[in-house]
Amino acid sequence: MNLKKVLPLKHIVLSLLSSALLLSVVGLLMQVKTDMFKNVGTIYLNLNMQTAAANAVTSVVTFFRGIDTVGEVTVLFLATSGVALMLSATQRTCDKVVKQESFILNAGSRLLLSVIILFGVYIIIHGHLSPGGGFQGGVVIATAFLLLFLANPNMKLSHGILTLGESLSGATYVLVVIIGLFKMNILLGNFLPHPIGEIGELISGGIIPVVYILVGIKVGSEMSVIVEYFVKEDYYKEVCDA
Amino acid sequence: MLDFFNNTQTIHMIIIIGSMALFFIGFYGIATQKNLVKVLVSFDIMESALFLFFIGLHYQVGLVAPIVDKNLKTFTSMVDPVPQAMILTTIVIGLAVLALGLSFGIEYYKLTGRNDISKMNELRD
Amino acid sequence: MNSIFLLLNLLPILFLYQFGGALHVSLPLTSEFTLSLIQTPLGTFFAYLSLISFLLVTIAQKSKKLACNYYVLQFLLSMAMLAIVLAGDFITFFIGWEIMTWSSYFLISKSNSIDIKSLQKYILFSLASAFSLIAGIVIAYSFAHSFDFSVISNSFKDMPFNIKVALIVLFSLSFFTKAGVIGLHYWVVDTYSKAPNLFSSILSAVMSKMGIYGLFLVYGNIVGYQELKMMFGTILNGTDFGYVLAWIGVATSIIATFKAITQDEVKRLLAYSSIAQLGYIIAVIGFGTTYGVAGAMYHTLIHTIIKLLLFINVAAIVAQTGKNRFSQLGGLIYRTPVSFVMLLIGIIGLAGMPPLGGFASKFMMYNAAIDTKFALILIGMLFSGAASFLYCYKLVYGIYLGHPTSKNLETTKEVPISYLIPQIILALLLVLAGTFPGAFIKIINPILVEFSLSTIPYSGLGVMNSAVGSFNGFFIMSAFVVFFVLILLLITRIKSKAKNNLNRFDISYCGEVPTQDTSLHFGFGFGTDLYRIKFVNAILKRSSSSFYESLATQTKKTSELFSRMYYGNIHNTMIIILLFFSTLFFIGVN
Amino acid sequence: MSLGYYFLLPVLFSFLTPYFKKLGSFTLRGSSILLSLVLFLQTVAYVGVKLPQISQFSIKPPLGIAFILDGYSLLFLLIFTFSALVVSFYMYWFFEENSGRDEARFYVFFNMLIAGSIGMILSCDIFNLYIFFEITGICSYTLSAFNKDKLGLESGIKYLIIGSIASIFIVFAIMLIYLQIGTVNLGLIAQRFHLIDPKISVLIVLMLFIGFGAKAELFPMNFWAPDIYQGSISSVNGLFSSVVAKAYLFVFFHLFYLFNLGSKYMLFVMVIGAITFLVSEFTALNQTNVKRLFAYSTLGQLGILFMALSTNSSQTVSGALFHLTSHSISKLLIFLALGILIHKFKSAKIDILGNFKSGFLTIVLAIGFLSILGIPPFSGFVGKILILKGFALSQNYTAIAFILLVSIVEAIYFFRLTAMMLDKKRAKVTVKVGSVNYIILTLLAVLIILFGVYPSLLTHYTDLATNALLHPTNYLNYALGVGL
Repeated sequence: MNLKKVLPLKHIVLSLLSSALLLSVVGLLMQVKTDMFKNVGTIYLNLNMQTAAANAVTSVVTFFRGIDTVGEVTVLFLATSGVALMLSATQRTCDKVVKQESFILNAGSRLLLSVIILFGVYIIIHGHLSPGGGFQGGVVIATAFLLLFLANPNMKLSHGILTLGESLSGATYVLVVIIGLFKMNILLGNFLPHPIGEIGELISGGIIPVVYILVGIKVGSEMSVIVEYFVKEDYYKEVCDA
Repeated sequence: MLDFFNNTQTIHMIIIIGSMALFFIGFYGIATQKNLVKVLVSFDIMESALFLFFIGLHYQVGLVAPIVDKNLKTFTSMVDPVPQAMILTTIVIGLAVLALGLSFGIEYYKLTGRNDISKMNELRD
Repeated sequence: MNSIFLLLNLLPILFLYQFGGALHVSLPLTSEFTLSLIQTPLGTFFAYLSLISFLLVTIAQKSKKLACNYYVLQFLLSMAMLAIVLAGDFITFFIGWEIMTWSSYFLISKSNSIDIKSLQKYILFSLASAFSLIAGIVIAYSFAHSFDFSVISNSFKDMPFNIKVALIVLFSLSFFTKAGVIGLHYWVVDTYSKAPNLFSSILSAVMSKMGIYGLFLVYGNIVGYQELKMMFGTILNGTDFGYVLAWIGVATSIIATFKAITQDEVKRLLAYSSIAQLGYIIAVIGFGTTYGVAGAMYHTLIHTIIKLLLFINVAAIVAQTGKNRFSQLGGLIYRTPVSFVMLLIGIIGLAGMPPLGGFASKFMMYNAAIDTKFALILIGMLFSGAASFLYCYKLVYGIYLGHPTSKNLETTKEVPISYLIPQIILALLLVLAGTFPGAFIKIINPILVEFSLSTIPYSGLGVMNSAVGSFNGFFIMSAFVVFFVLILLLITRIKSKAKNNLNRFDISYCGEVPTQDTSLHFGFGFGTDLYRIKFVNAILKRSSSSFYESLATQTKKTSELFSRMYYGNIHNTMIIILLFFSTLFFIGVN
Repeated sequence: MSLGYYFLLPVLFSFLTPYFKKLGSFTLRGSSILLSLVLFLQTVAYVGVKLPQISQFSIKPPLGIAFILDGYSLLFLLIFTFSALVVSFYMYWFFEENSGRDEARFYVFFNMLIAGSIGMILSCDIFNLYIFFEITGICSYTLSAFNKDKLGLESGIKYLIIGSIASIFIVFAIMLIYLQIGTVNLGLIAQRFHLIDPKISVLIVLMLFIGFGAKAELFPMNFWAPDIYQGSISSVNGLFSSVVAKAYLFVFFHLFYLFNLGSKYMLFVMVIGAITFLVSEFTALNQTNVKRLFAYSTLGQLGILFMALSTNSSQTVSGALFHLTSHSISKLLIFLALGILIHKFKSAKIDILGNFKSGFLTIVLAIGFLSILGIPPFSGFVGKILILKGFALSQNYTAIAFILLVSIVEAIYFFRLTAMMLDKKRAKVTVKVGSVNYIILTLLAVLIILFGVYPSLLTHYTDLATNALLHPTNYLNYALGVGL
């Protein structure tokens, strides 16, 4: 056994370097005083009553730092478009999937599908009341489709509906941001009624649940598309190789 | 005996050591690994280390999640919600980049049969 | 097309004449830069020189079918030169300088014989010259806080000594490159010989003079001859600085003269001759005396006239015969007699023989050397002046005398009239400059006043005064004309009896009968024997090209070295980034 | 109008693109042009308005995020929106010629690339800035892989890897900033930055330097950049050179001057810039691929800009901003003109410059080359002389000598290309330029000449930008929400 081959000099040097960096960075971070200034988060907490959303993280994500979320949704959208751009060509060259599907898996996954989607919708709708929200719920919905694809490789998603859901929810989200400008004279203003007394109710917090539902629809459809592309990529490869 | 761990200082120390160790494992990974998938995984490890680090350092003993319910009517003695919001955003971005990178890698592998990044050198003069 | 641009070229002359010395325009470019044009006696002199040259060359271009963009570029070039000589500040000067560079570049690229290497040589030397100029300009700016000539000139005295020297060196390098001082002349010969034939005349006659203008501007106006004297001290009757410059100039003229003699291509010979003549000007320009400046100025004028004349003459011959080498030409005297006479007048001027203007200018320059007691310089100048007879002789013999070297030459017709008109005008000017050298004193005195030097006494149109002595050009010319007419009569009486119906192969030597391929022409191989003289051989063997070529090789090697880093391995790139981070981290934090 | 539209309108457009696509390619291209036109006109409307302008999201800063437009960002906004307009017209031609490409997705990435770059220069919140950084990043990865051939994918993967490194460092820096300062608002960070532990502040600055420096193509971190240019289509190269690289440069110096770093850092950045300039220009001499060659040229020019912008003297910085504008226009011109040639010859070898015959292209390319070299009367000259003047005023003669000497190296390859174009001995193929491209290239060439002969048009804005960059008091007030 050649030691040089298993552990080349470069790796040794780089591991020593990483360790040295680790030690000095840890040493540096140990001295950090984190309470020099008041965090902006505590101010948000104090202000949070006004948004009437029970979950402060949600109000930060969708309202106080709402434009971040627009950007985040855009990033996900762009990545989905990129994945589709890259992987869509394969489907033309090798279109047939002839893998045998199992009845039990198929039926079982369809049974579970509704439950998982219901759970995802619950997470989305209760985003402003409990931990969770659009992103988390969207991903849960996508896992439902993942299960479907795993059970039945011949399964096809209707891209028309997904695109419709994605585009419409995205466009509505942008419109919600712009309507705030006209109604409240500030972009992403909370223009829907949000009385503080209703905190903890399902319909409360003004635009916050609306935004999270839109985000949920968008993330759900985008993640489903990504999942579909990657799962099918695997099957195509097997079939094409055969 | 476990009271020793019920101390913000100690928890922060553990988190710093743990997350930074994870971070530099990822650092070592991107410096030494040549397989594209492994490199992307190393990036993810580094990102995860940062999430741990950031969230962990904003936890203090005695604080709860920033959500009001029947028992907790006001937003007091809660952890800072901003790091959580930021981490949520960063996770989604990391996921997006990872998906994109994997799709590039798949296409490239299909065209050339290679996934070794040090051998990607057709772009040269 | 030609007529339109002829008129366009006439316009600035009339415009300048209309202003008559009172032009003063300023144009704010930005809040910090103002372009200004000021008409000084020095600038006016050079402005007329360049504008009239352009006019004459445009006349000669009548017989060529040139595209519109050629004329546009040429007009742009003339305007750029006008901007240089009329500039009142360095920004205008530099803009003119750079526009001159690139417009001439595009004009040269229109030649059929040009190659990429020569173009590269030309543009890189021009840009090096421009960048050295701009370096000088911004350094001057950093002290004067203005680009204005007068402001910089006023604050020059207060600058530290090393800055002063740096400025003078940078400016001199820039202008030396344009004038083609030896060592910096690498681009000159290739460019002059490969440029379009008529455009070579502008390159040699006008564009190199912009370098001379720059030297006058810097030494005379910006620094001032007084300041030069104070900075570097004096030796004999001149300045130390002038002495060094004089050696540079003399060396240039000697080396270039010998190189010129050995050339086979006509335009290469003229190019070397141009370098040699500019060497004289540079030799006397730094003397800092009245006669030094006057001699340099007069020679500038004469050299412009002569080089225009010679280049137009050669361009006409090349256009007519399609040959551009001495070994391919010869015996054209009977076919193109007018051209022959014009070339003869030109080389008499070039050799500095009386009675033409060339003598007057050489007289002034030698006087200047005597005046400052720079005896060695004088000897050098006389030596190269004597050697220049050889290439003058080669020029007239190789083209017009001897045997024609090919059949086509025997059927050549006289060159088109559009080529002859400018030549005749220039020859007349040359004759006038020799006959009435005193007229020049009137032109030069305002310039001498501008440089705060003493003026030259004026005593009649025909008389050229100097510190050492004077001569009456009118008298010499009259005497010459009388003798010339007498000798001409004598020759024609003898000649008219001989019949000229010989074939060039009606000879045989050593029992051999020449064939078509045998070169009977004396111009072939003229000057190769010079290699046997040790001193001359040493000059001719050495060349600046090896230095510049090794520089190019080094640049290429450096480039290859650097490009090895960019070999596209992303893994190593990542490692480098991480190492860079680690290094900076350890340096920065500890 | 609100500044938020710079981001929201492209996002809206991108989300609705599948439906534009269904209406036909003309609608798609037309709507993209319309979008670029609207954004450009909006920017023009900001010219002459009292600056800074602010557009808030949800809640007043420093609590909320806001877009702030000051003189510095206005200049970049003009460059970006103008480049976007020009390129969207150019792409009309490109897709006419190359049908069968995924047009709709290209427009999505193209518009979001511009929107992301604009977001980076407008946002006054460093975490928000990071999100725009990622948007720009993802768009550029995908655009460079847009060809989906071996070369394109390779460049996409390389760009993605570098982008991931950069983003990890930036995220780390942002987390440290939040830990230390308790906020991610740029105004508050600038106010409190010198109060924190100096060792941590060094770490933060270092990480931001690596993150943005790697993306802005600084020397030891730019070995990937030419590969990216080589692998992507030439209009995208134009965008990378004139928009994306400039956006990273903007952020780099925006943070640099907001954090008010000391002269040690300035010297360091200047030296790094000088090395970038030197190495890139020398490397460019040795290239046989046009795209690579101009990639190196871009790196070199960025090197000059880094040198000049890190001086903290208003003269040099103003000159550098002028040079930056002129460089953006020239590089756009060159890359778009090259795109026509590359399309015609189906090759990117350097010989294509010698083998085409088109008086128009020769003239516009020559104008672009001369402008980048800084030769009057083109706009590059004014920029370069202003930079040199600024260095002269601070008596930094080393920098002057360095810039001039390396510029000669730069001239070698630029004039070699020019000589190839003018060389009559080569076999020539006539290249026809379509009317849209004719107008675009003429417009760019006219702008180069216009800024060269009448620089006051631009110096007004560069002076404004310089003032805003070096004395960001107004910006800070707005970012802190004072007086809103």
